[in-house]
Amino acid sequence: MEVFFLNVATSLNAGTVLAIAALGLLLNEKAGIVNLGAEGMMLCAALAGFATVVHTGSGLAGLGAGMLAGAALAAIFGVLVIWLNTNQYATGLALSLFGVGFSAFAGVAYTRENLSGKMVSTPSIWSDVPVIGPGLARLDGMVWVGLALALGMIWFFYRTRAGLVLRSVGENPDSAHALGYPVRFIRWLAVVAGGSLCGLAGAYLSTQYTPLWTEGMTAGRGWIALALTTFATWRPARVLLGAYLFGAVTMAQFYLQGRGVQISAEFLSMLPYLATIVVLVLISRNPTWIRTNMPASIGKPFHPGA
Amino acid sequence: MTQSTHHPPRLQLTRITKRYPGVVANDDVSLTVAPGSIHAVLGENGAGKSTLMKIIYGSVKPDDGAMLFNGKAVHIRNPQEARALGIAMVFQHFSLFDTLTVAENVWLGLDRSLSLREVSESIGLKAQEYGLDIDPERPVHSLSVGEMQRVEIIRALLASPQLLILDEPTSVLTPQAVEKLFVVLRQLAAEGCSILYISHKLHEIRELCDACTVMRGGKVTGVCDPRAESNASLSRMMIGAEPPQLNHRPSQAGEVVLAVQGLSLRSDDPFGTHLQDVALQVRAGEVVGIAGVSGNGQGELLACLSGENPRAPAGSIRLGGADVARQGPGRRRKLGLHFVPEERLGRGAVPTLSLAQNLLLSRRDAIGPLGWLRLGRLERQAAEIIARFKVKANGPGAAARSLSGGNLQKFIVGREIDARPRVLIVSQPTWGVDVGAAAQIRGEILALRDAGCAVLVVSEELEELFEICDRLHVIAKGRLSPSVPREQATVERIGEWMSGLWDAPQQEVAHAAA
Amino acid sequence: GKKEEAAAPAPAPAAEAPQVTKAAWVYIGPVGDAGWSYAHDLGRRGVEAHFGNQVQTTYVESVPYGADAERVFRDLAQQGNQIIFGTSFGYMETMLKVAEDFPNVKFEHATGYKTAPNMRIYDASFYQDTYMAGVIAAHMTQTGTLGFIGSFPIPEVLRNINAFTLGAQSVKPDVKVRVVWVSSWFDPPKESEAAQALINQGADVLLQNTDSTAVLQTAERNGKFAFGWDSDMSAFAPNAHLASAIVDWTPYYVKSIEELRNGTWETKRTVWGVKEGLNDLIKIADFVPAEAKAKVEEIKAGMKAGTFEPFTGPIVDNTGREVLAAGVQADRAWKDSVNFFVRGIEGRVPTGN
Amino acid sequence: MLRLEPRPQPSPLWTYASPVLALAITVVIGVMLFTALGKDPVRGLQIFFWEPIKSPYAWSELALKATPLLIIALGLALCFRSNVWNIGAEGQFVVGAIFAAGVALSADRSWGMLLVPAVLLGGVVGGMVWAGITALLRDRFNANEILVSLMLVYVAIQILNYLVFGPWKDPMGFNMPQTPRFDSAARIPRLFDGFRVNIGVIIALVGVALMWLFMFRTYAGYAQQVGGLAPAAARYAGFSSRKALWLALLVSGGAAGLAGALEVAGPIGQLTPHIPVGYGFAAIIVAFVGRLHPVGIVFSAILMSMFYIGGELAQSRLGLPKSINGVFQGLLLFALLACDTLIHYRVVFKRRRG
Ligand SMILES: Nc1ncnc2c1ncn2[C@@H]1O[C@H](COP(=O)(O)OP(=O)(O)OP(=O)(O)O)[C@@H](O)[C@H]1O
Ligand SMILES: Nc1ncnc2c1ncn2[C@@H]1O[C@H](COP(=O)(O)OP(=O)(O)OP(=O)(O)O)[C@@H](O)[C@H]1O
Ligand SMILES: [Mg+2]
Ligand SMILES: [Mg+2]
Repeated sequence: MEVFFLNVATSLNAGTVLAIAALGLLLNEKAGIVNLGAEGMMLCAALAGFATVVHTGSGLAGLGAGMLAGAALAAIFGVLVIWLNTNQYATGLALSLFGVGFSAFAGVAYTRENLSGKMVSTPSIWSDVPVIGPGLARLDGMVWVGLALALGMIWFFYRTRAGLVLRSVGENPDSAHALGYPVRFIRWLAVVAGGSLCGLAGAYLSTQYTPLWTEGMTAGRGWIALALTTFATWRPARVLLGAYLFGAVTMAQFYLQGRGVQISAEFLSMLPYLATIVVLVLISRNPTWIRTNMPASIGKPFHPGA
Repeated sequence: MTQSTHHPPRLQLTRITKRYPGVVANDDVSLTVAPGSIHAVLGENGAGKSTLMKIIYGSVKPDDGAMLFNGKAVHIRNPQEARALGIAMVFQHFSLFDTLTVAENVWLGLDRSLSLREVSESIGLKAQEYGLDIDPERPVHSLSVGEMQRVEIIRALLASPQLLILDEPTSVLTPQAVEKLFVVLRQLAAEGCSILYISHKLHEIRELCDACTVMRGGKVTGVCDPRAESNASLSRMMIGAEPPQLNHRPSQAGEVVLAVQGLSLRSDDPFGTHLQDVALQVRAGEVVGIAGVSGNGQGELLACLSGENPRAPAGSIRLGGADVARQGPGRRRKLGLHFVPEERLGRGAVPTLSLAQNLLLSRRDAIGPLGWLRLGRLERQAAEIIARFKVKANGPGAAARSLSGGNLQKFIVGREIDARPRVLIVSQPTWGVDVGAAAQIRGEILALRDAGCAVLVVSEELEELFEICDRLHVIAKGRLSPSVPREQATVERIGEWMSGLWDAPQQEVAHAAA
Repeated sequence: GKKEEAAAPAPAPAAEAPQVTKAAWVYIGPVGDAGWSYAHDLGRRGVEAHFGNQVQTTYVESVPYGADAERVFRDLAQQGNQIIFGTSFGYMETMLKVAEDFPNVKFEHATGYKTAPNMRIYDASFYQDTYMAGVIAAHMTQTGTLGFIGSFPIPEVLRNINAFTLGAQSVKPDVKVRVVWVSSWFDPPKESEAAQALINQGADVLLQNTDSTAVLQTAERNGKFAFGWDSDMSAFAPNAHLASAIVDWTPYYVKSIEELRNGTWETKRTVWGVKEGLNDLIKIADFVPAEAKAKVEEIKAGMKAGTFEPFTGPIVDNTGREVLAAGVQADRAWKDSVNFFVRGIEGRVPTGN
Repeated sequence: MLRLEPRPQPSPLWTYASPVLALAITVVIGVMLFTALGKDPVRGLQIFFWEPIKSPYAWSELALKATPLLIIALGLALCFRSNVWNIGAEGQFVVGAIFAAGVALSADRSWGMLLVPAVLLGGVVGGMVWAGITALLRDRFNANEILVSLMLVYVAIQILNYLVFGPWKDPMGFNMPQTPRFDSAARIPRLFDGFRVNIGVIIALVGVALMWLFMFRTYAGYAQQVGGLAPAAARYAGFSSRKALWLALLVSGGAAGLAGALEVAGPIGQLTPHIPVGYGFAAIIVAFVGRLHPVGIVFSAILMSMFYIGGELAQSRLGLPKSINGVFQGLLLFALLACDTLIHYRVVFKRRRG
C-alpha cells in the first residue's frame, strides 16, 4: 500500500511539470492564441531559473526568474502575433527553435553546476504518518502549487468577470472589441501570463524536479503540455487530471520494466505518446464537445476594424 | 430639427471626418439629436452610417471633428467612456458570444460592478418592463436571431442610456417583430431617452422617427422631418435619384429543373438549424424567392443545394431529373447548377487571389489536358467578364479583396451568369451594393430568367423579392412554407409566415392579410 | 578523391617531429554533459596540461553520427590535425572512410572494433568499477534489492550490470537487481523518473549507465544511495553518494600522443582498466563500512596486479544456463558478446536475439 | 507614434526585400553577439558566409547538407499552403529511412539497376505511411494534426531504436545498435568522384521544378492551395478538403521519407539510432524562410545549411558552442516573420490625438 502511494506521489510530481505548463497554455488558448513555443520558453526558463539559483542560492528566486524568462519570451511572441499579425503557428515554432538553440548556447557555463548545496531541503512533516506518509513526503511543493493554479484558474474563468472577459476575447474578439474591450492587450496579457507559467514549469524542472541544467532537458514536455489542452477540452480540472494521468503513464513504463514485464523498453517509451494520440482521437471524435468547449477564435488572427 | 430652449441638444456632432485607405467614410458630418427624439440616419449601403455611430460610441476614432453631449464637449476614447456618459449601442452585426449565457453576455456589456446574479435579476425586471421576454440562463447559441437582438437591446437598456443607438435593427426581424420593437422604442423615447435609428428603409423611418439626417457617400445630404416627406423625396436625398424601376414581365415557366423533396437534415454545427422536410420546385424561366429572417436555415439549405454539404438524403434534390443530393459542387456545376453565395470574400472569392484566378473556383474553361492551366485564356475570360458586367477593377490581375463590395459582387454574379447555367441560385444578391449596381444585378437575373434559366433567390429584403420573384417561399426554423405567387403575396402575410405560422388555419391568414 | 583535400594544407612535415602537435577530439554529446563526453574532454585538458604549448588541441562537440560526422572529421584532418580522436562508437565507419583519404593523419576510435593502418581503437573497462560498486551496494542495502538504470542493452552495458550483480552477490548471495532501461545515454528527467520508479519498488542502492547526475540526486532526495558515473559526482549528493565509477582518459591520450610524437604509433586495440589507471572507483563515502572498503581495496589490488577478474566461472545466467564454466576467466571475446543477465537480475534482456 | 497602416495591395517590393532585411537583421545581431563574446566579428561572418562556399569541395558539402532540408521543406511548403500543419516531418523522415533500410537490407545484387530506385521508393512509401496515420486520424476522427504528427515523431524514433537494438541488429557488429552496412549497389550514387554530393541533389532540384509546376500551373495545385487561403471558398468550389489533407500529408510525408532514404543510403550507409538529427524540424524554418515557394526554399535551404556548417566551423575555429546555429536559425525566422508585416502594412508616423 505504501508503495502504491509512493507511486501516486511520484506520478503527481511527474505530472506537475506538465500541468503547470499546460495551464499556462490553456490561459493563452482561452484568449484565442496558440503558442507552439512552449518548449522553447520552458527551456529558457529552466536555464534562467537554474542560473539564478546558482548565483543567489534561493529556490524562490529561481522560480521567479523562470517565470520572468517565460514571460519575456511570451511577450515578444505576443507582440509579433497580436500586433504584427504573424502566423501563430510559424511564430510559435520559431520561438521553440530559438529557445532550444539559445538556451543551449547560453547555458554552456552552467552544465557542470550543482545545486545540491544551495537548495535547502526541509524535512517533511508527513514522513511519520503511516501508509500515506512516505507518499506525501515525496510530493514536491510544486504539486500543491499546480493544484492551486488549477483551482485558481477554475475560479478565475468561471467565477470572475475578468475571466469572463478573457473567455469572451477568445470566443469572439470582434464582439469584445465592439464592446470596447482592449482585445489585443487582453490577449497579450494572457500570452504573457501563460508564458510565465510555462516558465514556472521549466524552472521547476531544472531547479527541483531534476536539479541540474542540460540542454534540451525538457525533452518534449512543452509539446505534450500543448497536447494536454486539447486533450482536456480546455477545462482546467481536466488539464490537471490529464497531466497526472500522463505522469502516471510515464512512471508506469519504468515501473513495469522494474517488475520485469517483458515488453521492449522502446515500446514502453512510446506509451506516453501513444496515449496522447489515443486520447486526442477519442475527444476529437465528438465535434459538439469540441465546439462547445473550444475557444472559437483559437489560432485565428484578429484585426480590429479601426 | 429640434429647438428645445431649455435643454441643450442630447448630442451634437460637428464636422466629423473619418478616412480609410481609399475611402472617406465620413466627410464633414454634422448632426444634432434632441432629448427624447427618435432621430433617423438614413443612407445607402456604404454611406458611412455605421462609421459615424461607431465614432459616437468611441469604437472608432475620428480624424477630425468635435462632439458635444448634453452641451458639454466630450472626447470619447472607447465604448466604456461612452457607456459611462449614457450612450448605448446595438450593433449592426451582433456583438454576442455564442457559448456564453444571456446573463453573461449582458454582464460583459455593463461597466457597473454588478454581480452576475444581480445582472440576471435586472434582466428579468427590464424584460418585464418592456415586454422583452428572455431567459437569462440560456446560452446565446440556442436563441433565434430575434431573441439575440432582444439580448442586445436589454443589454443597452440596462445601462440606462440617455442616447440609444440602433444600427439597422430591423434587418433581422419579421415585420411583426419590427412593430413590437417600435412600441419599445416609442416607450423609451417617451421616457426621455434619445434614439439614433439607422436604416435605409424609408417606410420604417417615416413611421417611427421625428427627425432624419440623410447621408450619401460619407456626406450629409439633407436633414428633414421624415413625417413630412414622401418616399420619393427621401429617396432623392439618399441616392440622388428615384430608384430605377425594373420592368418585370410575367414569366414563361417551363419544365421543372430543380426539385427538392423531403429534404431533412440535422446540422453539423451544434448551434445550427436543422432542416425539416423542405420541398420546392424551380422551373425553367422563373425566379423563385425564399424570404425569411436570417438564421432560420437559409445557410443550411443553400449548402445542400449547392453541394457544399453533400449529405442531404439521397433523392431529395433532383437536377433535371438526376439525383444530385449526394454530389459535390463540381458535379452539380457540370449539370448546370451555379451558385452565388452571400459571403463574397472568403467564399465566393479568395481574397488574396486575382480575379482571373478566382474564375477557377467555379469555371473550368481555361483548364487544359492533365489539369494544365492556360493562364492567357484565363485572363482573357476574366477581362471579358469585367467588361461585360462593368466591374470597376484594376484588370484581371487585381486581387479580389482590392475590389469594393459591390464590384466584387458584380464580378461573382457575372462569373456565374457567364457560365450560362440551367439553374442559378443566388443568396442575398444585392447586400451592401449601391443602387445602381443592385439594379444592374437584378436586371441581369431577370435577363437570365428570360433566357430560360431557373433562378432561386434567397434574400432577407422583402422589397427585393417582391421586385424580382415570380413565386415566393418563406423559410422559418428550418421549415419551408408552400409557395405563393408574387401577386398574392403581401408584406403582412409573408411577415406572418416568417414566424413559421403558415400551417395556421387558412382563414386566419386571410384575415390577417385583409 | 584523395588528391585535393590531402594535397591542401595537409601536414606534410608531420614526420620530422614538429614543435607543435595538433590533436583534435570529436564528441557525441555536449562537453557539459558531466558524463562520457565530459570525461573525454577532461582527458583532452589533461593532454594540454601535460604537454603545455607543444600540443594544440581542438574539439567539436555534439557531432551526430552520419553525414555530419564525416564532414567534421574531414575538416579537422584538413585543418592540419595530426591525430584525431573519435570518442563514440558510431563514428567507426566514418573514421575508416576518412582515414583512408588522409593516410598521414592518425585516427583513434573509442569503443569500436575496426582498424586501419592509420586507425586504431581503445576502450575502458567499466565493469571493473561496477563490480566494486556492487560490493559496496551489497553492504549498504537494507532491502536486498538494488536498482540499475540502463541506457541501451548493448554488451558493454550488460557487462556492467552483470558485474555489478556479481560484485554484490560476492557479499550477499541472495541480492536482487532490478533493471530499468531509459533508451538514452543522457536524459536527466527520464533518468530521475526511472530511478524514482526503482526506489518506489524497494531498490535502495542505485547504479546507472547513463551520464547525468539525476540518479544520484533522486537517491539523495529519497534518502537512498547511489553512485556517480563517469566523473566524480560526490558534490551532487553528499548523503547519497557512495562512490564514483570514473574513467580518466588522460593516461591513454598522453601515451598515444607521445607515441605519435616519437614515431612509435602503431595500429592495435587497447583496452585499459583499473590496472592502467584508466578506470577507478573513487571517493568512497566515509559512512561506508570499513569492511566494505577493505574488500574493495583488496579487489582493486587484485585488478591492478592482473590477478582478479570479475567474470570468473562458474557464472549462470538468470534462466539457469551456465555461461562460463567453473574456474574459467572470461576472455575478451566472451566479454564482447555478453547478451544475458546473470542470476539475480529480474527479467530478460530486452529485444535480445 | 509608430503605427501600422494596412496597404490596399500587398507590396511587391517588400515581398522580396523582407527576406533580405531579415537576413541583414540576423547578421547585425550576429555581429553584436560575436563582439559581445570577444570574437572577431569579421572572422565570424567569414566562417558562416564564406567558408561554406569557398571551394568546390565546400559546395559539395553544402549541397549534401541542403538536400534533405530542401526535399523535406518542399513537401512541407505544399502542406502549409494547404493549411495542413504537419510538424512531424522528423518522424516521417525516420520511417522513410527505416523502410529504405528494409529494402536495402533485404534486396540483393540481382536487382541490379533497380535497387537504388527501390530503396528510394521504400523511403517514399515509409514517409507516406507515417504521414498517412496523421491524415487518417485527422480525416476520420478530426484529431489535431499538429499534435498527432508531433507525437508520432517520438513513436517513430522508438521504432527505429527497437529495430536497431533488436531484430535488425548487425549479427557481426559486436551487438552494437546498428544494422549491417548496405551493399554498395544499394547506395545512392555520387555525382563526382571525390565529392560526397550525390544524385539526391538532382532529385531535389527536379522536385523543385515539379513542385513549382504543380503549385502554379495545374488545376490540382490550385485546388490544393485554395483550401489554405480560404477554406469556405474551397468548399464553395467543390475542392475536397479531405483530398487536400491527404495529398498534403502524403506528399510531405513522401518527401520526408525520400530524404530519409537518401540520408541512410547516402552518406550514412546503414541504419543507426542516430538517423534523426532534426532535419524535419529545421525544414519547417526552411519552408517558411523560403516563404513556401519552391524556388525560395532552394535559397533558404542553402542559407540554413550555411548556418549548420558555419556552426560546426565556429566551434573548431573560434571555440564557440555549436548551438549558436540554433540561435541564428531562430533569429532569422523571427526576423523574417516580423519583416513580412511590411508586405501587408506600412509603417506611418502619427501623432496621438489629444
Ligand atoms: N475598418 C474599415 N477599413 C476600411 N474601410 C472601412 C472600414 N470600415 C468601413 N469602411 C468603409 O467606410 C465606408 C462606410 O462604411 P459604413 O460601414 O459606415 O457604411 P454604412 O453606411 O453603415 O453601410 P451599410 O448600410 O452597408 O451598413 C464604406 O466604404 C466602408 O467600406
Ligand atoms: N477593410 C478594408 N481594408 C482595406 N481596404 C478596404 C477595406 N474596406 C474597403 N476597402 C477599400 O475601400 C474601397 C471602397 O470599398 P467599399 O467596400 O467601401 O466600397 P463601397 O463604397 O461600399 O462600394 P460598393 O457600393 O461597391 O460596395 C475599395 O477600394 C476597397 O478596397
Ligand atoms: Mg460597400
Ligand atoms: Mg452599417
